Amino acid sequence: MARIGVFICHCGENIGRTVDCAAVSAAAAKMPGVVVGMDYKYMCSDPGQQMIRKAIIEQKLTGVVVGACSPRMHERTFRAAAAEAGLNPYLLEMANLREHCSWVHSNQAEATQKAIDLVRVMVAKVRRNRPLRPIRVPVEPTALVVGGGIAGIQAALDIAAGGKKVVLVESGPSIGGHMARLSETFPTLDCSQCILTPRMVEAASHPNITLMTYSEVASVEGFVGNFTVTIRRKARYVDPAKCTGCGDCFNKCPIKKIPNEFDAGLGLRRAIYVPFPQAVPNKPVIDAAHCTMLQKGKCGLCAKVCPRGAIDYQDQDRLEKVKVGAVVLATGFQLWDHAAYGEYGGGRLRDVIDGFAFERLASASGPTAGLIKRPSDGKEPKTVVFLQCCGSRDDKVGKKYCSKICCMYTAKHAMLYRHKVHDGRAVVFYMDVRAAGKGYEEFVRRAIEADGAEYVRGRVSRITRRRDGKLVVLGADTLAGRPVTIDADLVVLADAVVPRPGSEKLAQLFGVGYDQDGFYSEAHPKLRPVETAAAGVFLAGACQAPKDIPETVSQASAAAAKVLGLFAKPELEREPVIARVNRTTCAHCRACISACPYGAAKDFDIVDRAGKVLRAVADVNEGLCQGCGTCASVCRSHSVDLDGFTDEQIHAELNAL
Amino acid sequence: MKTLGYFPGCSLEGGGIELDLSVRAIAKAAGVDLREIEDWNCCGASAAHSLNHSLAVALPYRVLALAESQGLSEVLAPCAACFSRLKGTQVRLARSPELSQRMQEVVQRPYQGGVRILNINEFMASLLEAGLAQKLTRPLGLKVVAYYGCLLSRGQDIVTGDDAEDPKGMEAAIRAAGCESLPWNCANECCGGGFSMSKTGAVLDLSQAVLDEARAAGADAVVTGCPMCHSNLDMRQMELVKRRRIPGALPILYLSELLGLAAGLEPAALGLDRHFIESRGLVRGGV
Amino acid sequence: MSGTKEHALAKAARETAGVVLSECYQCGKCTAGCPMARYMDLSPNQIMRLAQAGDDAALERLLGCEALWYCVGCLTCAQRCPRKLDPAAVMDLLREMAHRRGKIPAAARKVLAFHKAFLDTVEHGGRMAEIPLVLRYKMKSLDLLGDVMLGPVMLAKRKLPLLPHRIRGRGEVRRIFKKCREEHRP
Amino acid sequence: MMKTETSTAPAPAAFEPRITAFVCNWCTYAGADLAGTSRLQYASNMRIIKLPCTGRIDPLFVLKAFENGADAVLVSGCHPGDCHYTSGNYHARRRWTLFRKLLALTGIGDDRLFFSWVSAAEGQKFADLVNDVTAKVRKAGPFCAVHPGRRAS
Amino acid sequence: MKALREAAEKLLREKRVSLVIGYEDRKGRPAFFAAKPEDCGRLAYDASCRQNLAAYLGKPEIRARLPVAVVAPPAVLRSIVVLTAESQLPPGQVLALAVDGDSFLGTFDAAGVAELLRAKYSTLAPEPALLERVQGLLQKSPAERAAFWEAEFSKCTRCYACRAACPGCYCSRCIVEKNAPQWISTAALGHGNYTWSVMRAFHQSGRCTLCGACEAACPQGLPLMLLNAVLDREALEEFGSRPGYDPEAKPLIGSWSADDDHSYMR
Repeated sequence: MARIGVFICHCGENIGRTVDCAAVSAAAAKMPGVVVGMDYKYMCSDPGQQMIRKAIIEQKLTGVVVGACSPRMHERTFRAAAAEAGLNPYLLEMANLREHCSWVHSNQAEATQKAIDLVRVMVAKVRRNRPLRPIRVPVEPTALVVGGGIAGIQAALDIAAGGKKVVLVESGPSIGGHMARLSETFPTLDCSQCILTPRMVEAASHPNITLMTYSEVASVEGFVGNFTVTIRRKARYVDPAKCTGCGDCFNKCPIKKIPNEFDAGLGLRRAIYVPFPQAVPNKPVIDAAHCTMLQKGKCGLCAKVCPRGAIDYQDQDRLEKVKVGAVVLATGFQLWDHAAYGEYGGGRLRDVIDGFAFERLASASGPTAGLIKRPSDGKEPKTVVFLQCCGSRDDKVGKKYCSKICCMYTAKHAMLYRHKVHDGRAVVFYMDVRAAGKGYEEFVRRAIEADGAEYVRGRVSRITRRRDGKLVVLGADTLAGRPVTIDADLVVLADAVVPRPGSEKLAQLFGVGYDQDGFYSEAHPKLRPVETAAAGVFLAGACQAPKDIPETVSQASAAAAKVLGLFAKPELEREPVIARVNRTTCAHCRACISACPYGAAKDFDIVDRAGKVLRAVADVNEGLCQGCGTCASVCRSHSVDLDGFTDEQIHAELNAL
Repeated sequence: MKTLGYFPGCSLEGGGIELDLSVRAIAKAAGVDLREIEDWNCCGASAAHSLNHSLAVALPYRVLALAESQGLSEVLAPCAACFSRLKGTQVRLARSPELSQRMQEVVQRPYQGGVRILNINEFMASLLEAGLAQKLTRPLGLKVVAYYGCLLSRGQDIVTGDDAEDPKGMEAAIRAAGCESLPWNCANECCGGGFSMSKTGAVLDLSQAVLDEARAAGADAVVTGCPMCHSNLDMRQMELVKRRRIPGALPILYLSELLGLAAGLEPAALGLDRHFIESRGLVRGGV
Repeated sequence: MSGTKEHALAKAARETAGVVLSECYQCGKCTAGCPMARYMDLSPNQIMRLAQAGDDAALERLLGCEALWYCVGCLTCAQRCPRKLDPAAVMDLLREMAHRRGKIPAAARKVLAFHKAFLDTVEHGGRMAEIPLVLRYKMKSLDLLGDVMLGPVMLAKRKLPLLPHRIRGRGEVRRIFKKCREEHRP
Repeated sequence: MMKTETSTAPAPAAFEPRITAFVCNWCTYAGADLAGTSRLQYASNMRIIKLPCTGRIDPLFVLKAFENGADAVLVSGCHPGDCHYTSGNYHARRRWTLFRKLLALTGIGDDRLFFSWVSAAEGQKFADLVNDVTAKVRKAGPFCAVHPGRRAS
Repeated sequence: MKALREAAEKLLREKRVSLVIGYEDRKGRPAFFAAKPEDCGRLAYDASCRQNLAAYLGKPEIRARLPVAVVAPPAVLRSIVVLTAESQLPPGQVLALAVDGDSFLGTFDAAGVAELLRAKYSTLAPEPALLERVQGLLQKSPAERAAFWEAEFSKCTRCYACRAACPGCYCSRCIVEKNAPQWISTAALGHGNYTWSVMRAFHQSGRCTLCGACEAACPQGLPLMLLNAVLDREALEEFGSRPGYDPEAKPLIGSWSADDDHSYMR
């Protein structure tokens, strides 16, 4: 005999303002099987939870429905409370009276009626709930970190320092990421490489870290605690075991005029190359697309000059499987391509560059050795115009969001330029200066007051190149209410921060959600900012949203802490939402086996005592099943059912409507 | 012979008559029968638009309704302003059944939305596709700049199939006429539009900027498809020359004139003799 | 729209110009690209800002400014607005309001005179024709000396028909004018 | 009590459709949560049945909803490529492509049976969807009383 | 006819099968089970044979007597392939005595059946008249369609002859027999009848060979083939599904492609 308790939360005014909570609990009390109906101001508070616990014990409840906020918010809270009172936590369900009702409706009668319906549905469901036990699975205490920028490096170092193994996968030939490309960093103007390169070396030499550069995630199987990840080790054509990094090969390579990606195309590299002098590992790779030996079988010079015989033109991509218990995604960002702005030259004007290009111009190790020279003619620009919000805050052409880092790096650029070109003009077009951060506002003021950057509030409508080589920048000074025209020598666009290409595909491999712009979705915007909806997969850095270095490093350390927390226990518990097969009625049509996304449904032979196969049926592997229920819905005889969302429960819910 | 509806618009009966002459001539050469909408009225231009938004829709509505009732499913509006008004009205009517209903009451004529409006660039491109290219037997060998101005480059859902920031709709026709289209920065800049009389100073400033850039690009002539642009660049250029604000005169041609010349038609038949800035000298062996 | 207050101008802008004023974030790109901005007493972004404010003082400044009359209709602002707004459409709306109110700044009267002369000509004959237009314009603007030489030159260039065309349906056109004017009575 | 103009009670004679929605836990349910946290207002006619994934939804559930008096049914889950379970929504999509044609043949058409992708980020889309579906069903009227798939009242 | 009888007799005589399932040479051409070589003289086949004998292959009584042979016109051949793809026929345990019109085409195992179908029947298409009936119904208003089915389904007596006749209905416990929960009412009334027939048809999507046995078996003459045909057409047009040709085919419901249509999704 069911003895259900229904507890309606007012959530302060949040539910109570629109839903007549007393009426809902009174109506619930009359529903079949319900023995208690109560309402309270804050059900999630300690006294609220105590009400539930008390009722469970005193009324010998066999099931509980809490009508409150979204179960995504507090289901865990209430289930834990139920468990404390001795009720199996899976005998508690929540009716979503806040997000799905009081917050979205304003008519009290309608909202109250809907709330009663939602509660009735859950009462009907919970009457059919069965006690479930969490599934325990062993944890493989090795972490995979995807992305070798500062986020990935920091996460890997912190996990390694915690005594756990890490596999650090980076798609490029070297770790270091974008931070290695920066000249100085705001707001302290530290030399970026000076603070980064020791970390790179440490990551490469740490006994707990296995570095896999020039590698990508190819496929993912398994689940939290037990992922099997296949890594594609891209052909380097240079055997890193033999290579000493002497550099003879790339000094001799005759293919010299390849724009260097690291220098934003401003410098050149060879077909066999290390992307930058401080690269880790400091061992070259061959860019197969440009190598004449690999393309046409002609040349072979690098093999000839290599004193160690490390060059291997027959090298091929290899697949390598790693078993890991947790994953940190740290794939970072790239700059949006401003070619979409036809009015800014559509990417065709050589002296209209992006922020990274300016970083490389300003960097002492860059293609101009730190001298500001414009790309078209190598002359020192005397007027540089910086445009903020280029592609950011513009969902017509670019992105709706604020890219967060541009205000600060633009101020830094203006400052660096004025330090290097004393008679130069730095003009910054901005919409707002967002300098919320320790020492940030002071930094911007310094750029304006001490270094003479000219800040003009307004966007730019058009950039054209005049025949004398000047870039005519048509802007506005909205504070003065007038158009402003500036003849510039160089224009730097603060292009929007966007996720790396391929990040959506990677998210799909790991079952991680992403937003409309392709940034990875955290499990909760406030309370679970480094976790994802996929258990065991964590986020670090700009793959989640635009971030500057301090924020990225903080999140990377947080992700590492999460990983270490997960690894602290030898086993972990999973939600017991899994499918089960009724072997008596299964006709073994194999539709579920075909449908299962996890390979959890498989053939099973029913044998007699002598081991003779009597009949084949389908079966579900508890460890692999993630509980989507696709198998159950393709089963024509309904011989497969899903715990937590059983046929009986759904049937009862529908009948309650 | 293909038949196409024709809306010359008021300018083409007056200051922009060369556009009318040359469009009719080139259509004839290409074997297209232009059927003028009977009893058409003014589209209202920027005046209606400036003072009365209902009128700005109602006047083009009458034209569209007339065209439809006369069985014209496609109508050429060579004047860029007329094109923009007619097509803009068409787009708004298609979007709002409510507006259609209201306009039907105001104008007292039905319109089902079945008229497609072509601008001069689209018209020329279609002629070239239909075989006009073979008839262009006199390559002109000129260096020109293509001047789209505002209404042949911009207007959401009005100018379609071209890039507002880097318009290309005239390029094919200019090449077909044996001319080189030079890159320049003013293809879609404004000449001052309808302020020729009421704010002449602004028109002179803006037109001068366009002419300066055209000259700097090394152009022999500016090619346009808009009678307003033509009038500002051609007629007002006299004043700029007179005041020595520009070093010399630069011929302004309609796109249809350029193609007419390349087809070997008489300059006078195309209206070249009616320009303020002498342009007949552009044709080899011309006057 | 629930929960937000909308003033009368914002409502009108949304309904007749299709512009939700609150969406303007004052980036100034309209001003930056406006070919006429340098002749204006209020820049396009300031017009948008005052329209957002929408109070009596703001309205007073808006309806009395010259800038409204200097929009050339080039569509650049709408083309490039990152919020997909149409500042020119807001100016159209304000201009109609200013016209109805009748207090037009002196510097803008020539523009208004031209528009009126144009529409009078069309209302009269169904089409615009330069000679009647110019005559009407000169009467309205009292700009009697401007461009006096252009007429004869245009005639010489055979650009002006001596007898302007008057369409058969001009009664119909006049009725359209009448109805549209009625709609615009405040 | 916050009152707005939109909250006036419906006229007594107005038909208020009953709409049953089957949504997945990860995308559409979360999208509906986002609509809530964003305080977007929408029609109150829909009742959501939460399932882990659209892949769990058997066509029988839809028929049962109609049988029990729903005037319309909505099925909504993650966008293609976004499924928390990688492909449950793809399975569902194929199923609905066929099933909707079968139902159309029996007189249950596009004004009764709705499908959508609503991601966890699309609170606005969810709210618009509910309003749109409700408006369409309101226009379509009560689910044909003689329809063989409905329980005789 | 003679060739068919001889081939059947040979199979039984050589003990390659324990049973031949065929049609009996008497009025109505009922199913006939020849267990002895001498029974084979009673076998017959012609166009009036409407039953799909593959339906017997799912019955436990027949499965207990494998290997068996079955007289198989093209639709039955396709059913054999469907059952093979769904792991219902143990390899080598079912032979087909393929017939078409009045000719006997030979004895085939499952692989041979698939080959024969590909070679000789790759262009099998639904009868145009059937598609016209579907089209005709679709041209009516939704209310008219509902009324049409209301009238039809009200005749259903829930005898389940449709299920018994269908080779695809081999479940040992049909969904309609599941009672916890009872999704489909077993009372021979409106909504239960509707749900039953609609779900029965849906359960055949991607598997039905349009053999027509269900409709032929219905004592009340319900137009069940309309339901099957609309699904068959959709499955073909949207997913290129042609059931009964590929013995390794994945189930249509239970597989997917990223390119599947979803233009109807909002």
